[in-house]
Parts: sequence; structure tokens; C-alpha cells
Amino acid sequence: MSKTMKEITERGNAYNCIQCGRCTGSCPSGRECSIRTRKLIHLAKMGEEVFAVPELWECTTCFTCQERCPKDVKTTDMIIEIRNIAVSENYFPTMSEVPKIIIKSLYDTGSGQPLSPEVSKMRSIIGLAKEPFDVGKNEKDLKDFQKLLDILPLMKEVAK
Amino acid sequence: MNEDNGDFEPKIVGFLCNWCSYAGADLAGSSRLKYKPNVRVIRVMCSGRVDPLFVFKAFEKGADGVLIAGCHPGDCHYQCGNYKTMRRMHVMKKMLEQMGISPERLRLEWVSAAESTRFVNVVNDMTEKIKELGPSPLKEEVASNE
Amino acid sequence: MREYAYFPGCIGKNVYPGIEKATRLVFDTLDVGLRDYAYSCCPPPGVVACYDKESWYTIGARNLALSEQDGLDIMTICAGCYGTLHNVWHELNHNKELMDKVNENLDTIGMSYSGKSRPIHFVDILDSMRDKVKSSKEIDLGFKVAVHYGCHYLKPSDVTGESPEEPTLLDELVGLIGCESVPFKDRLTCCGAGGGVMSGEPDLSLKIIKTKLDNIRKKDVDAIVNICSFCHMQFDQSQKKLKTFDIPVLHLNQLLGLAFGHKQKHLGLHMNLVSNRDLVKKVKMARKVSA
Amino acid sequence: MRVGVYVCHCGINIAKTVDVERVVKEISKLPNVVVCRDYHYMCSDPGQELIKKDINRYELNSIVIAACSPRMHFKTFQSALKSAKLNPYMLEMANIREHCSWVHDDVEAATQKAIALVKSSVAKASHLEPLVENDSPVVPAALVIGGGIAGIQSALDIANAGYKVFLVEKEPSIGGHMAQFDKTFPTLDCAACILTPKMVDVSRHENIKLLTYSEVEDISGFVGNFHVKVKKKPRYVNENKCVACGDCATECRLANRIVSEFDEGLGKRSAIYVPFPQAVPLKYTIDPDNCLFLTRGKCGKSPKCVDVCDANAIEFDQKEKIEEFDVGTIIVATGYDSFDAAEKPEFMFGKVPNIINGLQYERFFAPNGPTGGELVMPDGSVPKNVVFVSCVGSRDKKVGNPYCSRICCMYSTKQAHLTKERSPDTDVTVFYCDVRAFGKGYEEFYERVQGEGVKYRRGLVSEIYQDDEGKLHVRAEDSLLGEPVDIVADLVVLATGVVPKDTTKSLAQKLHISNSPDGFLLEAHPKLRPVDTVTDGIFLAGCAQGPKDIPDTVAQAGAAAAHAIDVLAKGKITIEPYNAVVNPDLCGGCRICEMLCPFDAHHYNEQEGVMEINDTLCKGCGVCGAACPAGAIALNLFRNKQIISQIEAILDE
Repeated sequence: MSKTMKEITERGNAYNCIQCGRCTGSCPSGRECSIRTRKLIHLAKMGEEVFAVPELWECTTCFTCQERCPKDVKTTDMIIEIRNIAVSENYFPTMSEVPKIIIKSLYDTGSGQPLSPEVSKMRSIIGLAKEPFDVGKNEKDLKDFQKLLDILPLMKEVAK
Repeated sequence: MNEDNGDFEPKIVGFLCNWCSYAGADLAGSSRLKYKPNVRVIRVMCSGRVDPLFVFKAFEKGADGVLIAGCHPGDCHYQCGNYKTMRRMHVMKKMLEQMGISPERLRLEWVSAAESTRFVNVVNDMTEKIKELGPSPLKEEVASNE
Repeated sequence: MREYAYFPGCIGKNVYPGIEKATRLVFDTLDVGLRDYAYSCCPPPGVVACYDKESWYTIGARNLALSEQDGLDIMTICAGCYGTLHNVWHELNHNKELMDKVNENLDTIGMSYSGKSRPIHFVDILDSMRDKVKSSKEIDLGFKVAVHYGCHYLKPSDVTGESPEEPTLLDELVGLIGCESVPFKDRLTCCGAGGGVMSGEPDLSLKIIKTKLDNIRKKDVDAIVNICSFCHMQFDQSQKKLKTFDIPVLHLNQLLGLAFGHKQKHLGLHMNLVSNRDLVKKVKMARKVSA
Repeated sequence: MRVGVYVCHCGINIAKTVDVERVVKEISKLPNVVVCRDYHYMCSDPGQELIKKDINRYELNSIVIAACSPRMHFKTFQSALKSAKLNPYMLEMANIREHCSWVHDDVEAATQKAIALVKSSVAKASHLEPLVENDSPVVPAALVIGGGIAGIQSALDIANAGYKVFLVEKEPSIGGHMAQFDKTFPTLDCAACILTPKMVDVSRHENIKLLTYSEVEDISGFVGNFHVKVKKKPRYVNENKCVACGDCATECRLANRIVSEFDEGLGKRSAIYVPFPQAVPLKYTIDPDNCLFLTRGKCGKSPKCVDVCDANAIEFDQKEKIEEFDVGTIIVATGYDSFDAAEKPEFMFGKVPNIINGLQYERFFAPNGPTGGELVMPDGSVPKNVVFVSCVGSRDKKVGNPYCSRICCMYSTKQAHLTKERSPDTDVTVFYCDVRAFGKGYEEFYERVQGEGVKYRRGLVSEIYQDDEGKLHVRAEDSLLGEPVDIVADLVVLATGVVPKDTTKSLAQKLHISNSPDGFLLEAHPKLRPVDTVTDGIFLAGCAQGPKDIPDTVAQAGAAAAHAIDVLAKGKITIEPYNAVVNPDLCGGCRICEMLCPFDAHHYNEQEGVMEINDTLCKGCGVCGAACPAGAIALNLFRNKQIISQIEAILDE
């Protein structure tokens, strides 16, 4: 999947944008912080390096802006895809290591949120198997899963 | 099949009704939309004018596809010519099948005078599909007979 | 008997297993079969999709592929899982190039996905069996609740087919078991957890949920009812972090479990960080009244 | 056959992508081609002169022009042929501009395609036959559909030129939306003061027959001779007897209990009513959906209206009537609907009384409106904060209206001014995206209103919510500040856009004219034929064709009237000989064609056992020709041998 800013901008209909700001005005995150969706789209349209803007990571991907855009600009889809570029260009969200931990856990156990011994105990208390039935339960399934992850770009990005 | 047809440029004859589809194609032109050059247009007053004879003649003469385009149902300049076409389509496709020509090579589409982008999509899509189908079997026959 | 592949999701099984269990109990009561598969994490839209979309599609497609040979659709109990799986399903069915790429990836472990097996959010299943839900009710709970629609269940509407500006399904579902959905300001806004914000920007995430909790508190409700394990976690954990709130948080299946007469212990109510003590008392009283 | 072929460069429009010289070289090789030339602009005088000279010099008897669409210039070149004494139907055009040079980039592919298209035209030209045009008389009357300002203007213009006009209006009164307005922008003329005199002129004009409360049921025929059927709905009041004293409405048991359409749901009326005091005709109408007597068969002991009407005008036994007449030309002036803001649920329209649309706010200011022209809200208070929301239902793909409605910016500006005029202390904010003040005096008016203290904030509104105290809040981004804002309002005005009338599609089908993708009626050419339709003799006026303000509407209505008068004044129309002809030697009299013809043009001659086709009724669609099992029906200009020769040529390598 090749992805360039130009492709993302085109696919996201950003050239239709009239900078009306309905996106920003709808944004629950923007009321609490500095993200201005309209500006992000404008930067993308102008060919600026929008992937380097830290506000990109303040979007909760709730899709309200995309839902309300009168010009069919795929604002949220674009933010997600621009983040992909940010990651590959090494503009990592430096604020926290948690996302990396989640991906590591995904690789090691098949779950982004791994099972802790405490919860395992609780599971049996409420009548569930101590370990849930999932990809981590059977060693062969997990090995296959890891084999799949090994060929995906995700792991290469995290390994950086 | 797909890979073998890389260089194949299909020849498609398009019969467009004067009032809707021909005007839609004109609008595509004045809007400077771009599309594939494979469809060659013959103007008729109504899609209902398209005698099945024309369609078979086109295939006989080596067309890889035939497009008939007219006004949307209900919008016919002549009230119901397009319905007549619709009914003829069925028979024509059946006959093509018997002649060993894939009925997919014959298409009926509704394109209004305002639907320039629709015309472009129809032309491009049809060209793509005929490319996938490859040259008309009749064409090869014609060639080998010559 | 109807049957679905059951996708409990990481939070539902590994963090709040009460949600996994409540779901099993509720759907057992409703005579709906749930079958387990060796699923991985959905994977999360906020983290994995934002890092690399192709990986997101591939891992999601592996999950969808698991039940395909059995011809089962997949029931999710989390708007996040639903958002991922539904988006993957929708995109793959509309983008042949992507479908080919994903299948090329899946081929390395001998799997493939055709696009048939589709994800369904559990509330849509409930919607299709309202009479059964109603007749399964043993206790009239009589709660005043604040309902929370997870963003990814509703949006984007051109993919989900929902009406995101004025949804009514959840309000109607809680009504079926004698609860009242209380309107509150900005009830449709995000809980603040998604998009990797909960993990990447925890302070911002807390600000967003605090605004939301403030609006809910004004309405003096008995509980916040959600249809998303991830939102559930955000509502519950953030109250603990903010320290100033104590509004019980229930996944809809936990609420239904209570109304269907299942024991609160089996529904894992006690696993929430916010105390459910008052709520449990109310359930006991309601049980007596209903009896 | 001696064919002359002329390949046009159209400046660089064709020559840029089509190698014209190569086309000429290839075409010159064809058997029937006597002469083949290229020229910069074939449609210019020297271009046409070239053809004329060649016709005489080379004794050409058939001409091919490879240039633009025949829909553009076929008639131009026909007249060139005529002036060279060549039959004007010995002409064929190859469309190498719209269908070739403009739609392709690749010179090689475009040139090849152009050659194929011209070859095809030469093939057809080699089989053309001279045809004779016939004349047909024009009925000296016009039909105008729609009695808003557009229809009124067109009707008056045609009537003043001395022709009969049938003006058909769906509502009980003419006047349309303009009658609902208080003032007009930017001059602040009182709408009623400039409209009502025209309404009265219509009702008094000896050449105008006004058919109100009526709808066009069916239209058949063609330019010069349309046959019209109009359905006249029963008013249940005898128009000749009613003196409009109004006693019936006062006494009606449902007085002030029925929602008034004219007041956009803000005011109330009786079940027997005139929509507004200046209505034309000023005759009462009984609303059949609400009247107690009509819905239940009983209204007290006897209906009050009957009791109080001294003129004995109430006639509950009136029935729907069909009126039929002939006209030579038709103007469609059916206007628009206001966008239904409920389609944008985030704006809460219809859920809270203090969120209204633009047309409703107009009624707040009108002296004949529900508040008597006072700026008071339903609770009796004067709003302290008024917020305007622009582009509601316009420039919005989410609701399928990608276009700009052209009037909302200015009517909001006007209403902002009127708000300030009524209540200078009221805080007025207009959320806008781009203020479109394009007309004469508009920008100046916008400037004036800004000067009056109206705040223009750049940003389209995202959502509206009501807080616990019941106050409305408008959320948007002030995009110039780059900050989200939350503005409190007592009254929110949604500047709702212009959408096609719900009946536009069905009317277009009745008239066999087209809709543009936005749903409005399609003009024949966006620049050069803005009031014509593709159907000869049918013209467009006003918002039926697309959103426009009053000056543009009136101008277009005048233009449409001029075109209609043009048809009527000629007194006859030339029928192009595109008709079908039967070869009696081949016809077996199977009568299949008779069943297919939508125009009843086919008649069976029992004596001869063959079909005959009436030239006047036949429109030349060719459906019969395509179906004739004996091949006995030929369609002039589209004969089988002509088309088949085209097919052969177009596929020839």
C-alpha cells in the first residue's frame, strides 16, 4: 500500500475543502486542546509537512468532523493515514511509550491488552476459564499469528 | 486472459440518442473531461431507432463491443422509445450468445444530457471490461476469412 | 437457533471479563448460540491503524476469515472492535486491490478471506429480537441511565449505515427492560479514549471524559450504560483517576444480565473500579418488588 | 455522389490534439471525396464562403463538416448550403471536438479516432437524399406554468405583445414566494409594493386567462401546437359570487386553528381562507383536508360559512374539472422549495421553537405576518441575541445539494439589517463561509450592514444545542481566529437554501425536458441558450432552472417571454423532415409499427393493406423503423443504408 501525502489528500477529497471549519467546531478534542482539524486539512492541501504537526495525535478518531463535512472531505480517514506517514517518517508520538507497549503485547500474546494474573483469577471466580479462548491459547495459532505479523509493515515501524 | 490483452485496444461502436446521451457526451467534451478513445459514436435520434440489424452488423464488421445509450426511463424525448430498446436488449443478447459472442459485449446505458461524468464512467468501464474479454471472436473469424 | 461467532475483544476478556461473561449469559437466555475462535486483538484502530493501515486490514481480515468457513457472522461487543472489523469488511468488499494485497499477506499462514463473513454489533442483534428481550426480563430495574453510543458504532455513517446525529436504538433497548434513558448535554460526543489518545495523550483524554462526566452528573443517573468495552474502561478507570466521580458504569449486557435475573457476581459488577454497591442494593430492592 | 469535406481547426481547440493535416490526407483518398480542406474556423464567414464556392466550382452535392457537435452548428452550415442552392439536408457533421479533441490527450489516438469519425460521416454523406421542409401553423397563445414573479413577468410580457396567455398556478393565489417577503435586498423595496400591482395587472389583463388552484395534468403535441390539459381543483366557493367579505373565515368553526402555509407554520388561518390579504384572485377557498364538513360530512347543524355568506357562494358539491386548450409555446416558471432544515438534525430545526428558517424569519417582519411586523418571539419577548446560520442545505454534499443557493447570504444580510432596524440593541451574528455579494449594489449593502454593527464570523456552524436553562448555543469554529466558539442565542435563523420543487421531476417528464444533476430544469446551453430547453417551444424562467435572486428571475422571465413571442410572431414553424416514411411496396401491413408509435402517427390503410404515416404527428424517433420486419419504414436522415454505411466505415481500419 503505497501512501504519499498527495495520494492521501486526493483520496480524502481535501481539494474540495472550503475551510468552513465545521470540522473544528464539531471536534470534542479541539474544545480541550489545540487541534484544529480545518488547519490540518489546509496544511495537507497546501503540501506542507502536516505529518510533523504534534496536534495530529490529539484526534480521538470519533469521526464527527468527517460526518459533518459538507464537502465530503474524509477528515478522520486522512488524519489516520497522515499518522501512518508520520510513523514512517519517524515523527513518533513521543509523549508516551504506551502505543508501542500495546503493539508489543499484540505480538507476544495476540492481545493489545494482555491478561494479568489478577484478572485471570477473577475470570475463574465468575465462572469463566482462567485463560480466554483466543489466539494466545494455542501455541501453533500464536506462532502463525506472529509469522503473519513478521511480514507486516507494522512491526518494522515499531522496531525503529 | 487479462495479461494477454495488454496491447489490445477494443473497437466499440456507440449509438447515442440525440437528446440525452449525445448531449451528455457533448457536455463531457465542453467540460474537458477525459476518457478512453475506444468508443466511436454514431448519432441516432432515439435509442429506439437502433435496429438489431445495426448491432449485428457492427459485430460482423469487427466491433469488439456495442454501446447503446439513451435517456433514463421516463425521460425519453419520444415518451417511450427507450423502453422499446430495453425490451429488444434481451432478445439481442440471447442472439449474440447463440452466435458465440459474449452478451457482455453489448451494453445499454442511460445517460442524461447532464450526466457527463456518467458518460465518461460508462465509456471507461466498458472499454476496461471489453479489454478483459479480449478481441471479439467474430473479428478473428472475419480476419481469417479474408 | 441463531448462532454467531463471538468476538469478546481484549478488554472484554482480559480487563473486564464480566462483560465477556455477561454477554454469554444474556445471549444464552435469548437462545442465541455463540461460538469461540482463536481470535487476536481486533486490532485497535487508534494504535494499529494509525501506525500502519495495511497491517490493520490484514490482522482484521485474519479474524474475519476464521469463522468464514463455518458461514457465521461475527458478533462484537465493543464499538472499537466493531469499528475495526466492520471497516475492514467494508473496505475489502469495495477495494479489490486491497483485498488482493491482504490475501497475499494471509497466504503466508495458509489463510484467505473472501469478504463474506461480516461483523455485527450485538445491539443490532438485540434490535432484531426485541420481543424476546422484553419477555426475558425478570426484574423491572427502573434505573435512570445515561446511555453512551460508542463513536465507531455510529460513524462514519456511509460505512455503518446508522444515523449518527439522532440515534435512538440504545434508548429504546434500555426502555425494554424498564430503564429510562436520560438526555444530557453532548451525549453523543466521544469518551476521549479513542485514536490512541488514551494511551498517547492521557491528560487530554481525561479532560474530554471529565467534561462528559460533569454533564452526566448533573442528571443524577443510576448508571452510565455503554455498548463498548473500550468506552467502558475509559468511563470506569477515568473516574478513579479523577477521584471526584462515582457513577456506576455498566456494559449494556451487564444491565440486561441484571434485568434477566442473573447474579451480579456472575456479571462481574464488582470488577469495576467505581463501586457498584448502591446499584446492587437497588437491584435487590427491584427484585423484591418484581417478585 | 460528389462529397466535399471540411475539417475545422477550431483555433487550437481541435488542432491541438488532432493532426488535422493527416485527417485531410487520409480523407482525400476516399472514393466519393472530390475535395477535402482544413480551415481555422469553419463556422466563420470566410469558412462558410469556402464551402459555397466549392459547391459551385466542384459541383458538390453532399457536404461533410468535421468540427464541433451538430447540436451546436448544424443549422449554421445548413444555411450555407441553402445559400449555395444545395439542399440543406445534404449535410453531415463529424463531431471531432466535443467527442474527440476535447476528451483525449493522446494526439495519435485522437487523430485516429477523428479519421474514423470523418470516414463514417463521409459514408453517410454518400447516401444522403434531399429532403423538403414543411410548415405548420402556430397557435397564437402561450402557457405559463407557475404564478410567482417569474411567471407573472413572462405572462405580462407575452400578453402585452398581443398574445393570449394561460397562466396556471397551483396555489389559490398567484404571487409565489415573493409575496411572502417583507423587503427585498439590497434596495429594501417593500416586496408587496412592487409585486401586488403586477398581480393585479395579471388579473385584469384581457389577454391573460388565470387558472389558479390548478395543475397541469398532461401536455402533448409540439412547438406551435401543444395540447394542454389542466386540472382545476374545486375551491368549493363560487368565484363569480364570492365578494371576499371574509365573514365566512371569521365565523368558521376552525377559525385561527389551521396552520397557515403562507406564514410558514407560524400563523393560523380558518378552514375557509385566502392565503394573504392581497391575494389574486381575492376569492376564498375551502381547505378540503381540514374543513369539518368536507372531512366528516358534518359541521354543527349547518356549516357556518354557508350560514353567513350573503352571496350564496359556498358550493360543497363542486368537483374537480379538466380544462383543455391549445398553445403554441410554453414557459415553465414553477419556482423552488425552501430546503427542509430537519434534514440537518444537528441544527435541531423543528425541535425548539426559537430555531427557525429564513422564510419563517421573513414572516416576522412582514406587516401581514403573524407578528404584524413586530420582532417578537412566540413568548412575547424581543430577542437579544440573534444568530444566522449560513449555507443550510447549500454547498452541502451530505444532503445532496452541492450548489450555492445564491440568495441566502444576501437575504441573511437583509434580515440582519431588519433585525437591527427593529431592535438596535439586539446582538446579531452571522456565521458565514464566503459572503457572496455578487449582484448590483450587493457588496455595498453588505458593507452598510456590517457598519450597522452586525458581526460576521467566518465559519459554518457545526451544531446547535440547548443548555439546561433552555438557552440555545451555536457551536462553530471562528476560522479567522482559529478557535472553536460557542455563542449563546435567543433566536437562531437557519439560512435555508433553494431546492427544486418536489414536482419538478414529474413536470419535466410531462414536458419531455431534462433535469440537471442538481434536480433543477436543464437549459439547452449553459451560456448561449439559458432560457431554452432541448424541446423547441418550451422555455424556462426563474428558480425552476436554478437558484436566482429577483432581478435575475425577472430578467430571465423577460427573456423567456421574448423567445416565446418569437415563436408566436412567426405564425408558422418549419417542421424538420426527420420523419419516418413507409415504402408501400415493401409494407406487408402487419401493423407492428402502429402499436409501437407513441404519437399515433401510423394509420392503416385498409384498402391498400399498407401503413401510412402522418408527417405532422411523426416526430422521427425511428422506433417503428427499427421494428419493421419487412424493412419497409425508413427514417429520413437516419436511413438503414446510411447508418450501416457509417458502421462499416467507422470500423474500417
